[in-house]
Amino acid sequence: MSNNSLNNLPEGFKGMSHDMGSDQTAFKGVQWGKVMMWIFLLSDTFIFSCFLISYMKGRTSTVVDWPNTSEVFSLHVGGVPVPLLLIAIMTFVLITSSGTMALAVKYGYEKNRKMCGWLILATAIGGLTFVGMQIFEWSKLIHEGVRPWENPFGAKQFGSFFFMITGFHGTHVSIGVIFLFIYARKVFRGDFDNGKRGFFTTMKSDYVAIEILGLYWHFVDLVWVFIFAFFYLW
Amino acid sequence: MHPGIIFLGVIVGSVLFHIFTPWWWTDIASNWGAMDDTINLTFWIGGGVFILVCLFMVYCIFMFSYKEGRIVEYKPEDHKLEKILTIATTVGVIALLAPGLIVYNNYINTPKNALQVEVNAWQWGWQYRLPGEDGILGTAQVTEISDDNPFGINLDDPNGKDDILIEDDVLHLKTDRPVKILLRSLDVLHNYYVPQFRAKMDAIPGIITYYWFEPNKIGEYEVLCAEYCGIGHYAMRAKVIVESEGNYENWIKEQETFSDLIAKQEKNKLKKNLMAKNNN
Amino acid sequence: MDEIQKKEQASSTHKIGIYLWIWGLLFVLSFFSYLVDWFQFQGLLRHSLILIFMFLKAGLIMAFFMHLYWERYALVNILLWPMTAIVGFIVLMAAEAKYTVFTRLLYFFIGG
Amino acid sequence: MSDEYNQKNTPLEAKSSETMSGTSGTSSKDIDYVRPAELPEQDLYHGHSFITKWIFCQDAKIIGIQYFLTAVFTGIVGLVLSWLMRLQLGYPDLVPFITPEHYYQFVTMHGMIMVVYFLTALFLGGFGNYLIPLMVGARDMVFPYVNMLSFWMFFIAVCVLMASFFVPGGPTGAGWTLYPPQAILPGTPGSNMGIILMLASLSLFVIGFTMGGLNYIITILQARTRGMTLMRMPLTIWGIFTATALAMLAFPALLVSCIMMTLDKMLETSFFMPAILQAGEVLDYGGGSPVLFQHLFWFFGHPEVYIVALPAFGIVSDLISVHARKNIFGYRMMVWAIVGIGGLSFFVWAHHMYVSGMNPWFGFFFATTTLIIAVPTALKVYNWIITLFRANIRMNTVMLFCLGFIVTFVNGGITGIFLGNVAVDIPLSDTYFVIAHFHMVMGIAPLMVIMGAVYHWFPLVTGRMLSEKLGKWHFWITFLGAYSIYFPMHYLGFIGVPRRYYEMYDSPYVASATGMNEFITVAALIVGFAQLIFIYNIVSSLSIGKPAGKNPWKANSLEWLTPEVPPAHGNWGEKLPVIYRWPYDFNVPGAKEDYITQTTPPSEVINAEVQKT
Repeated sequence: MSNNSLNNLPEGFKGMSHDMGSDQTAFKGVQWGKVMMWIFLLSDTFIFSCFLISYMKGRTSTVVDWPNTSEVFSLHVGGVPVPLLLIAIMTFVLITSSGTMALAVKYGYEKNRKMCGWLILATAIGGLTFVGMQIFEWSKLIHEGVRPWENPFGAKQFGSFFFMITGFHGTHVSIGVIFLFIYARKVFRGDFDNGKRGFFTTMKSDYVAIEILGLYWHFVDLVWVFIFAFFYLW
Repeated sequence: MHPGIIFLGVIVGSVLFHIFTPWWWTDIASNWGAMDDTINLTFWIGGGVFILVCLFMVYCIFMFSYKEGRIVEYKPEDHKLEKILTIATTVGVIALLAPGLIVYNNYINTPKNALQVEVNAWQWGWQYRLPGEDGILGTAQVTEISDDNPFGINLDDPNGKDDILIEDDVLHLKTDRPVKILLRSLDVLHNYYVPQFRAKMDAIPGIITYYWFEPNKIGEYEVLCAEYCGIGHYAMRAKVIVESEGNYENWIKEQETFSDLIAKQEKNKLKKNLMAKNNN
Repeated sequence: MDEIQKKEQASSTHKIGIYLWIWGLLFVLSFFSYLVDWFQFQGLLRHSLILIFMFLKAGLIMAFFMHLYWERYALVNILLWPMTAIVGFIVLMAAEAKYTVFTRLLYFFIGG
Repeated sequence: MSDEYNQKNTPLEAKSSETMSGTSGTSSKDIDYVRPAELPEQDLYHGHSFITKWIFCQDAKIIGIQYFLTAVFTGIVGLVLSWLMRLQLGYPDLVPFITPEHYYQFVTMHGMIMVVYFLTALFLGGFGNYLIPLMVGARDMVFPYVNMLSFWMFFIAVCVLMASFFVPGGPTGAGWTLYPPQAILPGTPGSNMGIILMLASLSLFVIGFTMGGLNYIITILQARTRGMTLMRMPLTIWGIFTATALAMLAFPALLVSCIMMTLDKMLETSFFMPAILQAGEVLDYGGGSPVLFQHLFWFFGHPEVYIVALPAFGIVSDLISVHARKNIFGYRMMVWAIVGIGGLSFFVWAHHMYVSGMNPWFGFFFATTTLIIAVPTALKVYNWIITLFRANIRMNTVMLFCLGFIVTFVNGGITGIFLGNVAVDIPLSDTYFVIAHFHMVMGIAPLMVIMGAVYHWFPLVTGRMLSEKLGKWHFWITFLGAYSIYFPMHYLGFIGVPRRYYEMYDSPYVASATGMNEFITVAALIVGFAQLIFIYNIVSSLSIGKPAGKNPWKANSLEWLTPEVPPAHGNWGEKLPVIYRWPYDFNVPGAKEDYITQTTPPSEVINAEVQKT
């Protein structure tokens, strides 16, 4: 199926009008799976936006003081409270894993099986660390008396939004970790090199799957950037 | 029978129904005649469009029913016609929108001399609170409500002491004096709605909502709850009596203020204590 | 299919340097946003700094890690234009929240 | 909407320039040139056993039929519920078991079933699955496996919904809008298991729909056949595409509000719950905001209205064009109107909340945006009737349903202008006027389209025609009956009868409406029973219907041009079709026949004066 119809396409907005006016595909050279992940992430963006908008509404309109996150989320290091220390480390870990994922995608496309596999594994471990620290943070707060329905620091909604939003994000991370492990195994087994058919979907495997997984993982990181800014720092 | 005839019948029937309908607005009893006017305006413009569009459709199906070999126009686009239709529609829409926005602007800006009435709504009933001589309602909270303080007035708010409490679902109003209805719900959503006054607004727990109107016709009106509020929604009624100034003053004099209520309760308590002492 | 894959590879395998650069930038920006809290900036300064660092980070992740910078405009636009709905929602909800807290304070606490 | 911007620069003429630059060859070859395929043939899974062929099937056509049947089943449940409601309203105390609790449960379930589980699932899941691959020339949806999961997720959602009828306390009676606080407080029927199951079912629906929606969007964007540009797609596809895009962006708000309300119910969080005093006791809630739920709900809810309406707009355009034997007038404007309505629908939601106690200044903004939406909608109506002008109209059942749609839609659209204009809405909101309006515009009008579409595409799906005679009876009873239900109902709203009243004959000014209520109830029963004609027609035509043969309506669009009728799995046999034109070339001057199919190359109709490519 060789053709040169995808070379020499116009770029920029001209390219956009060309692509939209052309037949067969609107996104030239973008695989179905990748478009699917993008559109899904768009939909997911709306979910997280709705969560954060609700949080904004809830926090602004409550007349009870909002707890000082900088104190609530501080850790004591040698007796000195360091504000947001754990959150900073979590951010660090997630960005690290995002970086390794980006490199994994790169090596995947270069068909560097070993590098790709190890980097995915590193990403998965980063994700697992993140989830672990989140569990630690949750148990610490629960220990201090924060519940979804009440907390000792101020507005009731603080606990509700905290557990709901970080919980929903944590679920995303956990699902990502599961898939990362599955894909690491697939890469090491060589599924993407020989196009093994999927167990459920019976469709052929391809290295583009790594990029799709990468998109999801970066999105999880992206969401954390917003949660970090709005929930912890604001 | 040609289907066009039946469609024509539907259109003519709709118009006739509209002309001869026995069901129409209740007589207006407030200052919101402008709302009725905008509705009538919308009716004329909208109804006209409905009739024109449908008549054109009926004309088409009469004239162009299937006939083998009929010459059919082939004109995919007609920019001029499309432009004319767009502009005409836009003009029509502006004509409908502009008066609506003006009326709405009046609706949300309460006149300065409006009499405040706080309506308390709960599942499933109403009660009212009016400001006393100072003309200011005291602040109140749902969490303060108790048997001694049925309206939850904040005890340390001096404005609340002379508030007039009406633990009954009949509200009296003066004619020709704007009323600002402040809606407070104790549990779920409600809506204080008198069809003759046209105005309405939901009562929402957690915030205070408002609307205003000026009753201008003496009489008794039925209040309906217009926002679904549970099983008893359909039975959640009350009454508004619009009366002349004199009658209104007489009525309001008979009502109890918050400080009266406190005094009465103190007295009861004293009595109880005394009785308890005597018994000992 | 080969052609497509080649094309895809051309747009997806970039020099490792660019990833490391972005990675480093993300760490630096995260550190800066952490410093905003460390120095306890308040008010407008705090909020604008938080927003600036947030959008810079988000932009870098989307543009380079998610390869949006190299995608064709058709895809980029399809993804970014729906955000106007979110922006509208945010603006209106901010106004709504302000109104809610205003009526609560006025009628529950302050009065007058 | 996203594509609004993109499409702006899409002149149809772009094709011709590409054609020129495409190849070098003889001139006769030049005019038939179409770009070569970009993508390899789709890899399909062919089921072998009964289970993989008919139940866990990956063929979009079968999935479409599964969606259709499930949705119709829930629709029938909704219909029966509406009878019970009408019986109570028309003849109170006639049916003893309808207590207020039950009445409100019927209202709620009827509304939710009809809007979400019936209309949305039917248009997008049913028609979308069946028609998208056929109309854009794909072999199947792009992710058949995910598509199958989508249906089964929907099926589970329906099961959970139906299960709520049988739990203690019964289904929720909170009204289909599920407004808190009452939805989760004891004053409302079904406030325990009922509401939880409802929220769970909605969440499952959203998840299932997302899976399907990804398929629809990506099939339309990325799996079209050669020559099929976006501007050559039938309007059906445009409608379904835009509706799906709206759904992908609007359902998240529903999911979020469902999650938050579930937490409010089960963990006693206070997202939507302020301090509440119920039965003399202050509950453990505080500080939440019920209006937030309404905003989230309507941020979903208004696009939802268009999720139902846009596919109907698209389908009816195609039906009118085929049966009027004339091209649809102003195709490009129709497309722009669909996309524009879709984009604007995210900025109008709070017109459902004019009297909800939100920030009063919002009224200005939302009244303006709402009335702006009236312009593209009105243009669509004009284009439909202009299409009928100087056409050659077949007066068959399909066309009758289209005409019925136009009448009811124009009626409902104009009452929509009443309700969108904030000052007019204030006296009318929460009255029967609202009920009449939305039943006319998103109940009856889309239903007319669905029925018309069934008469239109039944020959394709089964290979047999439906009976015209029964069809006409069905149409007239349904149309006249439904119109006489909802047209007078507006006037109940003018008197000021509030909606969701179990009974209200003790009010003096409502007593006059007794007769009308009885009339409406009788009409509703008749219309409901008339659907038996429809069902009988479908069932009997399956075996005794006239064999349809290929392309019985002489339509142009791709779904009629499959090698086998009904189309087999994979749709196109050996070779994918190649498209040369839009689907509306009817009665082109100079052409031999009164239609030119999309696959007819220009060299075969060299004399036809085709104006568009």
